Amino acid sequence: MSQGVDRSHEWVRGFAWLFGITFVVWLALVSSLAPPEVISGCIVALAISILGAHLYAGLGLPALTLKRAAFLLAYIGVLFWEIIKANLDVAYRVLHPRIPIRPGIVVIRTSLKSNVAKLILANSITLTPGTFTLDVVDDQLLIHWIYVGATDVEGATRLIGKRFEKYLKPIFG
Amino acid sequence: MPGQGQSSSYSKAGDFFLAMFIVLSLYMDTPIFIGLSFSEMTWMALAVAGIVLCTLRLLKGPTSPDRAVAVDTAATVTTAFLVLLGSVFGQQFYLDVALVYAVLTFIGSVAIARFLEGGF
Amino acid sequence: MILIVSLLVLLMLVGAVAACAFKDLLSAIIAAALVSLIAAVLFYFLQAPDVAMAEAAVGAALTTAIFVVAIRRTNRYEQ
Amino acid sequence: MNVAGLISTTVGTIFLFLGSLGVFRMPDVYNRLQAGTKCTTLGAFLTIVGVGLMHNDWLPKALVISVFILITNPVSNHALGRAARKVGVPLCKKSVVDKTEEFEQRKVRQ
Repeated sequence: MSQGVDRSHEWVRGFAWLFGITFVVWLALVSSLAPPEVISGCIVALAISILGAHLYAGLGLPALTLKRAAFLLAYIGVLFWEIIKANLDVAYRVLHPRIPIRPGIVVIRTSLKSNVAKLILANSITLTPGTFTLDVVDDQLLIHWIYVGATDVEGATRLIGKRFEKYLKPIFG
Repeated sequence: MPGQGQSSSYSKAGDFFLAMFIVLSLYMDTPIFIGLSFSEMTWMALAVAGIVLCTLRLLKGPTSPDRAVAVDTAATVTTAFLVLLGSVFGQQFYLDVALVYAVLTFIGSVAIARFLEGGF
Repeated sequence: MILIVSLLVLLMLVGAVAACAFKDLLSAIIAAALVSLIAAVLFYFLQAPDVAMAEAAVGAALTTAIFVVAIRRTNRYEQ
Repeated sequence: MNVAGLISTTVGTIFLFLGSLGVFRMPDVYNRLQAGTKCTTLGAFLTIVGVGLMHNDWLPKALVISVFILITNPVSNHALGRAARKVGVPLCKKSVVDKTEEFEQRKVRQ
């Protein structure tokens, strides 16, 4: 019985996320708030989310609370700042005549559990200074680093993964 | 006459530059060129230079992953270039092509990557 | 503008010749993807965005995937 | 608003060019992926948002396009890097550390 209740909770959560995202994308694509557009978009988004919500049920999507929304906004800000730093860094390395790189492949460890959180962490690492994710298995990430700062697992984890896990943990915790 | 050879060679170079100038000004006189400002020309030149560099890497790359990386980068640059062209032509419908590109181009890269891994 | 168009046509020719010349068929597929990429931009220049959209959908995703499945079933290298 | 769009688009196209230059100059596949991912992602983002700022009606659609690029670009680059590692493309000569074998052994042991 509790299993069934749990599954239906998951279904409702996946339905809510899917409906919200498809509806917002529709509104941005038509870029108007006229009633016919909004109503037809509502109907189409309802149909899509009823048909596809079971695909999103097992992913462990969290319920959206105020605290999580605040952490999400802070996370997006941090991500943008890191992306800009990453670009200036790579631009410097590309434009330098001797290409000052010291590349290598290191392993880091993460403490995140859910699959979506690991996906977001891997994509964020790909977008930030000098690092990009090659492979993910269980709690370990294989990372190519353009200017290696630490070769052991703990040091690399502290340098690469910590600044995002700080924000991702309250969101998906 | 002294200096005749020099003057003739000078006139040859001058003729060449004059011809280049006439050709360039003919290009500039075509009606599609009139609405372009300097900044738009610079943006388009930078984007096309990016596509040229990616093509060179495609020709040169030693292994097939190199070539796949080159075409993937060229696809992203092309998406941005299409949006720039839509801004130059000034019609909102042109953005839909860039939308299709942004959604679909990564499928080709993922297919090639799956093949290289031995998947499918 | 016409300089950019002629440069793009040149690049498309280079890609097509490379697609014919590569012995590795996977590289040939990648070069063909570049050709269809630039073809979409040229349709765009000719004020035909609907054709460009079809070319983008077919050339970027479908042809590459179908060719990759085809060489999965047969040989990767040309004899 | 117009000036912000102009600046954003200019910086974006410069980053697009730098990303392609990095793809051309870097010594091996992984470093090329580094340049090709980061510079072209931010470059395309800034360019498209800049065009959206220049024509105010286009802004929602431009934001949708740029968010799609921001999502799909790391995915395809991650897939290509993983494929290059599976094929066995070697690292370049400047490399200092390679933990791949250790990672593979741990994967087998678990």
